[in-house]
Amino acid sequence: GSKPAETEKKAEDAEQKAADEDVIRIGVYEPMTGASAAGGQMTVEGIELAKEMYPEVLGKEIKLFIVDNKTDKTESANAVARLIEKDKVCVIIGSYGSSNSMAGGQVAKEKKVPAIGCSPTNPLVTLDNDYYFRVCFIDPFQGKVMAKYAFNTLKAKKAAIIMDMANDYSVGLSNFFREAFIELTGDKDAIVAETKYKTNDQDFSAQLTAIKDLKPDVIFAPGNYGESALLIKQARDLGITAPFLGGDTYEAPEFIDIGGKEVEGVSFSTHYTAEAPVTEVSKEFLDAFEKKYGQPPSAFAALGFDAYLVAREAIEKAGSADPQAIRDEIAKIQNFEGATGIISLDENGDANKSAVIKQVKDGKFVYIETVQPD
Amino acid sequence: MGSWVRMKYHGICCWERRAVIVAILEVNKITIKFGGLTAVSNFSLNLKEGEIVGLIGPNGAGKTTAFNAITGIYVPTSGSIMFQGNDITRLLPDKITKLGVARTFQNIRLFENMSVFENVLVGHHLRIKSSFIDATFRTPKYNREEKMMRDQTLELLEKVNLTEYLNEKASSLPYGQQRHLEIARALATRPKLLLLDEPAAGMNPKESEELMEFLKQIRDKFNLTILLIEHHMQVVMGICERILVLDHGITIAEGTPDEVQNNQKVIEAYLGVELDA
Amino acid sequence: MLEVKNLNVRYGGIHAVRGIDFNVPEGSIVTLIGANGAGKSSSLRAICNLVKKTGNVAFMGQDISKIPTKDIVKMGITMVPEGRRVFSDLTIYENLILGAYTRKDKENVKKDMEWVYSIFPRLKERETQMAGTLSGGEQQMLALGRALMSRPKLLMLDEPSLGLAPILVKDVFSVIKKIHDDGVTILLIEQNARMALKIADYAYVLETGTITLTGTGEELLQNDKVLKAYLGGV
Amino acid sequence: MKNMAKKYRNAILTTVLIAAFFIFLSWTKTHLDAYVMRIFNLCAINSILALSLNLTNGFTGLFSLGTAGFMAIGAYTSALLTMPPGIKTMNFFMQPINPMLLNINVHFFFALLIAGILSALVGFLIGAPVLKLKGDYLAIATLGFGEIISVVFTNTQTITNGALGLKGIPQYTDQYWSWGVAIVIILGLKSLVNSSYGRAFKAIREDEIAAQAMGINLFNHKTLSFTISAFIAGIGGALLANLNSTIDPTMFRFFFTYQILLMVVLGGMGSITGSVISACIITVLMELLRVVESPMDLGFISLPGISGMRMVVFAILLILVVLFLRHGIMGENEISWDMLLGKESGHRGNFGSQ
Amino acid sequence: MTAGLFFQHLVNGISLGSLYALIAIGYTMVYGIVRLINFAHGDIIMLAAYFVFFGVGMFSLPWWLAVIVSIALTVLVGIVIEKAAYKPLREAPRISVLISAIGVSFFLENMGLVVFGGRAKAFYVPPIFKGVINISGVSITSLGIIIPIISAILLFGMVYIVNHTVTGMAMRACSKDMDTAKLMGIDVDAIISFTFGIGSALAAVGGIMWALKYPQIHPLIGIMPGLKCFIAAVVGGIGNIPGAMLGGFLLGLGEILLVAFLPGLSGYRDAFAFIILIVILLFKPTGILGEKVAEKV
Ligand SMILES: Nc1ncnc2c1ncn2[C@@H]1O[C@H](COP(=O)(O)OP(=O)(O)OP(=O)(O)O)[C@@H](O)[C@H]1O
Ligand SMILES: Nc1ncnc2c1ncn2[C@@H]1O[C@H](COP(=O)(O)OP(=O)(O)OP(=O)(O)O)[C@@H](O)[C@H]1O
Ligand SMILES: [Mg+2]
Ligand SMILES: [Mg+2]
Repeated sequence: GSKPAETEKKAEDAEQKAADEDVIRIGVYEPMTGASAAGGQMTVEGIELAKEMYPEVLGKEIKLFIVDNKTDKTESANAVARLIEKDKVCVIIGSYGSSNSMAGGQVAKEKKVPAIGCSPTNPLVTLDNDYYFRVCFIDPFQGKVMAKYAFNTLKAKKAAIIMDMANDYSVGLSNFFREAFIELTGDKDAIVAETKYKTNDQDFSAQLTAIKDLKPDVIFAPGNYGESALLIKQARDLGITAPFLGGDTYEAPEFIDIGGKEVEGVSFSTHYTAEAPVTEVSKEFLDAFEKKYGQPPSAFAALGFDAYLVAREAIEKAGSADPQAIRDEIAKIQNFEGATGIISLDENGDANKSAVIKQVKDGKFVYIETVQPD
Repeated sequence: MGSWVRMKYHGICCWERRAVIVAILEVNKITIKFGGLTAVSNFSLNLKEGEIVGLIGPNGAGKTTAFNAITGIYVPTSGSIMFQGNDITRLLPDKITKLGVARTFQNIRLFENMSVFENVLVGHHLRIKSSFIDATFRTPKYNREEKMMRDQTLELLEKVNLTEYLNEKASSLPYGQQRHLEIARALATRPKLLLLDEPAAGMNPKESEELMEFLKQIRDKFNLTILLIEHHMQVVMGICERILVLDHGITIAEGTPDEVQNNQKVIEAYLGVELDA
Repeated sequence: MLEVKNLNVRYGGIHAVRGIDFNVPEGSIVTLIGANGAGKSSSLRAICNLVKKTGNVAFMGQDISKIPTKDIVKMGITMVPEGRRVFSDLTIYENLILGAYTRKDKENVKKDMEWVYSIFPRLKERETQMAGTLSGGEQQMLALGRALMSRPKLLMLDEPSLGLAPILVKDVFSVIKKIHDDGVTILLIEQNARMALKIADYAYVLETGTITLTGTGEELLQNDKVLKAYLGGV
Repeated sequence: MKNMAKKYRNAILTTVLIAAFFIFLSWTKTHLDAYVMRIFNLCAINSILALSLNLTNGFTGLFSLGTAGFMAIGAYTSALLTMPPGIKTMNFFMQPINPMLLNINVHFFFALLIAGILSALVGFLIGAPVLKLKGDYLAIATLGFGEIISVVFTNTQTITNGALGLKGIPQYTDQYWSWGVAIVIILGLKSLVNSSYGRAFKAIREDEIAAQAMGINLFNHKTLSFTISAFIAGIGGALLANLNSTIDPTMFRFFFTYQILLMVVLGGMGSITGSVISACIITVLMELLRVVESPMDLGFISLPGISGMRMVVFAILLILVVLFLRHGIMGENEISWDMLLGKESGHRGNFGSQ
Repeated sequence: MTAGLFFQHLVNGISLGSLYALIAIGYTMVYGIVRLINFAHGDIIMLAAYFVFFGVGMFSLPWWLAVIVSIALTVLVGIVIEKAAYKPLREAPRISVLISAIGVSFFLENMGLVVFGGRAKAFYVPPIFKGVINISGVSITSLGIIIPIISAILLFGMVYIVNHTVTGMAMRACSKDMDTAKLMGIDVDAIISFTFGIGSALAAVGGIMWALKYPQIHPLIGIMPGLKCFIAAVVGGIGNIPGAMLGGFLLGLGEILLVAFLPGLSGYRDAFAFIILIVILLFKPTGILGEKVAEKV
């Protein structure tokens, strides 16, 4: 064209109009760069798959607006503001990392646009925020599940905790595990050691050597899968034989790649399993994911997938793209069949779900048991 | 011309002091070592008010090092330095400057990216009484001081013929003017004793002569005592009333220009057989 | 040997050298004198391509105006920069070795080093001292010695007597003469105009970037204007 | 006399401009959406932070990289001073908050002020020992202090809530606060750097030894500059905390300082207006660059959005700007009335009556 | 604390310290000559690890060949970075170069995220690097022996090059005064490229060793080693090669022993590196072995 700028502008306007008519806008804010890039990228894989499989709602096409929050709180808030104001989305999905969710959540709350977290398990995310929901269980439950497993199944009396003190997830989960474990054993000194490292640390030998000497029955070490795999590897190199326990972040194929035979026998809680598919959707998701990405999905992909489905379901029920109506519908979600299980949201907006425990066996994640919420 | 009165006033104080006749600077047997190297050994020096004294000696004799000790940049390994009855041996350079000792450097050290005007203004900073809060909020007290500094700076620059360069970056000045500026900047601190490290270096004989005139002038105007390191014999012999000769950190001769010039040791170590310039 | 035509140097707004021409015939000592800031150093730096310039410089018939500094040095031009510029973190010995950086004849390098030490015994005494801690004069000796180590065809000296004791100034000039007698062509910048003119075959007077006077050393020594402006009018 | 008149003219022009700007601010309230508003506020906060860093790095020549740490102090201080007790208890669900902190609650203005003062105090305590270091050594030591602060904040669970951070900080920061504070700081800093103290700072930057020989007490002046800078950074951090409403220790790490350093260098070391301009440019640019991450439909070809591209493009732009604009946008110059009205440039024209 | 436990900590510390030392040497080389805190050094470490990762994983090279190819590629990258981002800034204020270095670092990290993805990947560890020896309860991994040996060899190599070869002298000359170096006939650009090449090769060796010891790689993996090893270099006296070695060991041992003796402070481990740094700088402002460059006035 002779006047490219103008043409472009016109095209934009036209697009805008079209958008109002036959597109439903869903926003996604995830860390695509920065420290949690991995988690964000895994989650987005699931969301994109879901969008491919269920591209429409109310007879309109769904358009995803994916923005990066750089694993940064200020950016998270910016991202959500942008999704709402500029991209005019009616519902938001995200974000990996509870602290990013909280930063974004504040904006969503103010602007009265509902947001669905995929994997932020910290209780604070939905607390005091009527517009934030999540499709995952929360840390108090997860911590309890692992404490029970350690006490009942592994017959552990003494546990050590190694936490990533810069990671709110790890700190929170460790705390809930500690409380539950002490309660179960009735022993105030049941936690023999509690040591710390920091995200992106790679050498844990000092912490582990100290723990080795205390001879705990189990070691609870929730954290990012990469660091955790390294940590367990180093523990085995140092001759520590106690079983390791962790949380849902362990469930990534790379955890086994990195840990190799050293992570054999590690158990952790997670959201769903392919071996005992809870729902029809689980199977469907698994197959589609394998087909699209050529590898088994991570828990985060599954949660991203579910968050999208929940959002779509709520829009469907609301019958319009009105954020308030959608919010109200999300709040009512009960017994929704997702890839990760049956999702029912409680009055806080948290998913009341069962957890499964898996273990690494022969280089695979193997299903051990399902734990129902109380 | 207004503020020269003020300067003179400042001068009068000194004249009154002169009546008491104390040595303005007393260096008592200072020794300065760098590792195994003794740069200055047992160096003593007495300066009386108003004198121009030369410090000469072969390269590496320890002249600059002695300056550095007097101005607080190095602390002597032993010995003491008194300035107007105060022990300044261990004082920091800025304290010494505040007491009234100013200097120039062998390798010119101007504030290169600041204007000529600002360079000299900085020299006044040590005398201001306003705090940074006064300065930020421009209290009348500060404004008064600022105006005074500016006026004095302009007058000083006029005196050293740098007015035409007022707003030039210091580094863009010709070399000779940079030396003048460095002296002007030192004068702005209102010193009683001025130490000059090779002020005529890089000047041709003509410029050196002008410099000598200039030094005599400022000595009288500001009632200074001047200690001077120089290799240009023309300058040293021309304006110094007394000369000390250092070699290997040891004072090998002391006396009037004539005495020194004819001292055999000095000729051997420093001057060479026949004077040329 | 060196022909400079229409040399111009500009620093931003300052036009430091304004289209000067001069020649340095093989085997001669040529001196540039002039007041501070006349553009003497700038001219030398321009010849070595250390500053941006316009104009033509030819060395032994070859145009060197576009050749990088390091290759100019290889061709046989060495410059002793103004203000010594010794490598302060290196020892005296190492400075001298770097002076011979472009040379391949390692045998002779050793000999030349002895030669330099014999001219400046002080350097020998301090062989392993860091150059940065030397006094001004000692550094000047080192800078000269370092330049000699490259066995230049043309040696350009920028105020070699700056900051030197009189006794050393004489030494420096006799070294210059000696080097010259060994067949090195010399381009000398000096403030000490009298001594420079005495040993120079030919001299140029530079004023604010232009050449205002030329002549043999003898001639200029007699010249009234020079006498007044640069020799202190005694 | 001419100078006096000019001074008055400039003062009047400045007042008018500021008044006009405040009218503009009240206009933004109703006319800009929340997203643009956030960015607009961030521009002010980043300007403040850039000015803080510019005072030490640009004007005083102290290569300091501790800004993020001082921001953290300011941010936490203000957060704890403005959060209602209820929200605090909710936040500290793992370990209860230190009871002394539970019930304090002050007006935002005092929170900002205390944030600045506390940060300045720490700056003073840190500055006293480390400012004897020079150049890169100072840089790495101050960077270290920033990191130490972040580590300490991660560990002091009962005060900062550790890695969990604080949530639900009242969002007091609006365009009046952010830009109001920014303007006060701009004017104050301008006045300071053009004063005798400012000249002393610059002298230290140019040549410490010569400055000391001019009777300038290096220790006092460096500490002064460092402390004021910490004060400003603390206020900046406080504004950010009350804008974001949630903070945690990982926010305030060296990356943040780098980003601010970029603003300072791009704006021009030693230029106040430069810092403000480049802080705004970079803040806005980071948002504009989101375009490269969203799918593009160019008519004939449609490109998928590549997440992460924004930072790549940003990095490239950054290098290009440094390569081709090495003294930054403004160099060491300022935009001033004299300059805009075609008289002598700002920083040169500051000699007395003539 | 039992003797066995103490020795275990000591072994851990030496093993970590030697790795820090190895990387710190590269930092110090570049800094010593170019006076540039090469913020991209950590990211070059990351690249080297990825090159091996792809060499083994995608091109099925034998691991030793992948290592050689990776070192070569890393050297090339280092030189290209220097030419593109640092060389044009030779005459610019130092802070500009620093910003450029930060830019390069951002670029490599984010390009890494886009191209390699953000997920941590497993790094292939050849069996010979996997062994664990157990001496009366103290386990020593084979890498715990190999890395100190490699570090020591490289240390001596670098000291020799810098202090005893003419190229080394030329490097030091360039570090102080490029114009005058040119007047000596030194090809300054070549010397600087050479320096960056060596620095990058050291980074590559360090990066590969790092990845072997901690076989998890992602695009941000270089940041922490980069920062820690820079600290190590500064603690030892930046620009001083044996100093880098010393600093590395000090930091590695210190970190480990802090956690060992004061387990309650394990959360402060990262702060510890900086505290050592600051304490040492306060007593020796140019680092432990850094020469005091008394500025001569
Ligand atoms: N910081 C230092 N470290 C080591 N040695 C030093 C230091 N400063 C000076 N020296 C040595 O002390 C001696 C005296 O040096 P100084 O600079 O005082 O000489 P000078 O008399 O000023 O000579 P010149 O006239 O050449 O300037 C020299 O041999 C020099 O090498
Ligand atoms: N790097 C530079 N940037 C700006 N101006 C410069 C630079 N170098 C020199 N000049 C200016 O160029 C002019 C000529 O300088 P040059 O150094 O060539 O003089 P000179 O004749 O060698 O004087 P001197 O006797 O002082 O050494 C002077 O006005 C000087 O201020
Ligand atoms: Mg001297
Ligand atoms: Mg010159």
